[in-house]
Amino acid sequence: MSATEGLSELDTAPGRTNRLDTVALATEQPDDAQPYAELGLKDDEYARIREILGRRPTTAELAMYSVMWSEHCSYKSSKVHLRRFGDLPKSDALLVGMGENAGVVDVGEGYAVTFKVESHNHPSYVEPYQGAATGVGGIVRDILTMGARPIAVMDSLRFGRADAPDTARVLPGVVAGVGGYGNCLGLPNIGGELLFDDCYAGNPLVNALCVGVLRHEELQLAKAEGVGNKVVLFGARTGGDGIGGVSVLASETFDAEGPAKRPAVQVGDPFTEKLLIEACLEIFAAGLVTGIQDLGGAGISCATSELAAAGSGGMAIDLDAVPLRDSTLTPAEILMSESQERMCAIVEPDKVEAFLAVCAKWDVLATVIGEVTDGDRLTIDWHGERIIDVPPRTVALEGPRYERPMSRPADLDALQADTPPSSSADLRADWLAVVSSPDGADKSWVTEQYDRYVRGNTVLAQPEDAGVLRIDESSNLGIALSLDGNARYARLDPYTGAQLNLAEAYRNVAVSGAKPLAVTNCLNFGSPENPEVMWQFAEAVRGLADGCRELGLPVTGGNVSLYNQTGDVAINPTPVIGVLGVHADVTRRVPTGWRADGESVLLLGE
Amino acid sequence: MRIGVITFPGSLDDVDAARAVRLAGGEPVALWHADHDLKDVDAVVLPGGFSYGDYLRAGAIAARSPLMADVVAAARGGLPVLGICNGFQVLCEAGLLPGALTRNGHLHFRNRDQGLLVERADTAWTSSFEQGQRIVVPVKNGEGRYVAAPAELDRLEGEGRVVVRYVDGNPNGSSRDIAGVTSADGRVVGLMPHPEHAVEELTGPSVDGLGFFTSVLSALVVAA
Amino acid sequence: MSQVVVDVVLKPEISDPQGQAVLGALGRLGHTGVRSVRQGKHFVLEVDGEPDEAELRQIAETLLANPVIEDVELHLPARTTD
Amino acid sequence: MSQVVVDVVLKPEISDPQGQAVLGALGRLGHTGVRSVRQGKHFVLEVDGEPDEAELRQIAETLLANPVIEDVELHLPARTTD
Ligand SMILES: Nc1ncnc2c1ncn2[C@@H]1O[C@H](COP(=O)(O)OP(=O)(O)O)[C@@H](O)[C@H]1O
Repeated sequence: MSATEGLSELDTAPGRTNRLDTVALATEQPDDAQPYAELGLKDDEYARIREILGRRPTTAELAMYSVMWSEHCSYKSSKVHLRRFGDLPKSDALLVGMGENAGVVDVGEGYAVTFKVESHNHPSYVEPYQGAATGVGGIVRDILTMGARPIAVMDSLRFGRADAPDTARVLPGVVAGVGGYGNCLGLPNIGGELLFDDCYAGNPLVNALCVGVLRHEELQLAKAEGVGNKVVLFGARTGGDGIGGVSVLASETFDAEGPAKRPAVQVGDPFTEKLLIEACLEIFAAGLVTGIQDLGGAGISCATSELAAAGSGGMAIDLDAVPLRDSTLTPAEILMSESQERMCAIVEPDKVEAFLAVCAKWDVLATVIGEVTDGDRLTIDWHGERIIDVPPRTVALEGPRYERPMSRPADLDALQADTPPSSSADLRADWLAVVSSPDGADKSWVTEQYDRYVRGNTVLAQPEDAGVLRIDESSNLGIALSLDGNARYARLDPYTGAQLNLAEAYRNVAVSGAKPLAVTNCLNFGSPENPEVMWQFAEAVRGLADGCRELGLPVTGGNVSLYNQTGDVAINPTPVIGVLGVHADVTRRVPTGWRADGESVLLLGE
Repeated sequence: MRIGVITFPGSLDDVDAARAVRLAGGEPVALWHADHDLKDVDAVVLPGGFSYGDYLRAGAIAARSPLMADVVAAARGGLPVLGICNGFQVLCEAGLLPGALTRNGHLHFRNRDQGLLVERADTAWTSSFEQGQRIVVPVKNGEGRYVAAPAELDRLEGEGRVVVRYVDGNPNGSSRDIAGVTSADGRVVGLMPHPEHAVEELTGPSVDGLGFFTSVLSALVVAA
Repeated sequence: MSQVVVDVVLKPEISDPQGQAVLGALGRLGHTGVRSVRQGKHFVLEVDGEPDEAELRQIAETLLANPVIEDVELHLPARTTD
Repeated sequence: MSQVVVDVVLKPEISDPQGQAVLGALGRLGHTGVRSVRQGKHFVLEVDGEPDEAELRQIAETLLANPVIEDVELHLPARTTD
């Protein structure tokens, strides 16, 4: 049984048909068998849920815990390692650090910048265009949620060999999807990567970065505070797309045939997202919200439990109020749907009318679905019956945590053994292989599909090493960004490899003339259940953290993508590192390349 | 001089168009698609973007918005109107300009710095140029291939209605390399390239685009 | 409630790069018996009650299609006779 | 030579922003009797001789449609009887 099939049977009480499973029923019938294993929960995880609730979960609660405790949402394998980033020395520039939707950095003159990179690897393999498009859509909403206007995107892409047949299926769709969504949002694409390696043939990597700008006082947080405040769901209607996509797709290994489970694909609607952006910015400017969260993986389950967990009270939701695209959806499906282009806001009762008016102006559907309560429970009702009654922190913050076994890959010594070319013929062959690699080829076929000009503030973009944007037209304050990864180094030595990646992104930002300020990262690895992969992951995190300490940079956030492998074979460990820098005056940026005859050439460094 | 810039849902280059108006010395005035209010502007710019997501056909839904009825009426009375990219698509869909813009021949969105030949330097929007001048302005579109029936194209050529033509390569397969056309009276101009992205050394490939905005300001001064 | 289908096709004199691309792909895949491909749009509308042909034709011809480059075919449901 | 029509429609559970946008426009233009609009693709193929249904179905399902999100409807010509 696939997870999606398992879900459509949810909502009816176990062992019975057609009777909604409610909290009352779960209390009455505590011992009914439940399909937790099909939903990806381990025996001990299920036992913990029962312990937390003091009874069996309802089927809707089971659905909610299973997505929220999935690898993708809970970071259960990576959290113990990511703590290293939190231990870095405090940076004065850091206004909001890890733990929020995206980190926020002070860039001076009262401006702050927020940026983050996120993966959409598995969805892009299943449906390249929509997978990549919705990847851009998701990261843009993360940035918007911080109160910022999104101002640019970047994309880091990896595929199988350039001449492999499946690359011809995946690559054009991914590029068109990144472009289609970003262009339609009016966000310039200011850089990225495109690399090829056999290890990505069955598991391409699509990492998207978004950067946004705000005034310090405009910062928004994902928090439900204030008893009686309303919970407003706004944006697209909820449909049956991507149900369980997060737990199913991102926390599962593909075999040679691709994913065994195919949740319905999410289709992006960039036009609706553009309207959401404009509506949100107008709502922020008018001071109409006290907290806001985007809906991404795990949909309403995630947004409500995270908002409530971050606040001091509880929350009561009436699920019947959620506007649906498909009236046959069951409550668990509504809770887990990953329909795109939705947001959830906490609004004081006397501001609801003004909030709805802004949404109406932008043709954005908005609905009050509940309110903040005193007490400490998240409750959700359906057709007048209680189907969820949980402590929200146990869903959103207190998921499982694993110290997975680790071991240094057995083949590493052999890989590291130095075998320089022994003859000039070998050297020639190696040199030809390097210069003829598609990795080094002109990327304009890709970058011409991206709008680099929109918003009129793009100072440098492709083919420059760093993208540079003007932030303020009068002072010429600006920022630089670079996104880099080198998985071959990381495969040879994940600790040093991560540092080399960091150094590359750092240099790219520095040579544009900017002062590097902060780091984001997307860590793409194989299955955490493989001790060798877990070792690579831990080493890469340790390397990156040590590198950041050396350079005096904070890690402001990022994303972990695990289970990137085909069958038993993991991708090369692929940390993708983004560095943000600030330009006091963008007119003094330094482009790449020789500019004029007669200039001197200097080599810096060792 | 007050130059209106219309924002439709999904307009993207409205901020850029307003900046270009300002840099040219005009006063940009924000206009909203749903209002029946042209706010007494002296000219109107329809900016680039993806109005209504370009779903259905590029520009089709925006062309039927309330404000467009006012724009069509005012344009028939001589109000200068410039449609850039999506704005050009809207003007064709609204019947103010002939022809239609369709999916690029190579089926990709394309963004590049594009050479253009100015063929008409006597419209409300091109008087700052010399006839025959070559300029460089970015193009960026997925549905920029200008088409019309062959007889219609012959008629337009005969009447000198082609304002700018692509040179050094046709980015989208447009018929006869047409990049922009004008109404019979030279007051309404539509083009696929983006002059508003070529107004500052810092951010554009040239400052050639400024000429479109200075043209209308001087046309208005002459008229006043 | 009845269902109305509107097909929008490019006029014959307007070139169709999408159809051309499909034709090229078919040739490369060995489907040489296909001589030409034209790509258009297909709309399925659900309307209240009996469809009003005049109104639907107007919708099809003025909104769903651009008469400068496209033709429409309107398919109304066979009238129910009960 | 015969003509084969293939309509490609989004699977019912897949959202259709294009159809939604058309529906919104119809409402604003006063055509309130239209309840829903779904937009798909319409292909007209000319094939040599009698169409081979199995081959055309394969073409429709693998090349013209994206089976992850779309369904196809194949319309073969009524067989000529002469
Ligand atoms: N590789 C990483 N480095 C630093 N922080 C990370 C990393 N991966 C995830 N995080 C942080 O963990 C938190 C949860 O991440 P994520 O689930 O991606 O956020 P969201 O809830 O917006 O989807 C975020 O604050 C994110 O910045």
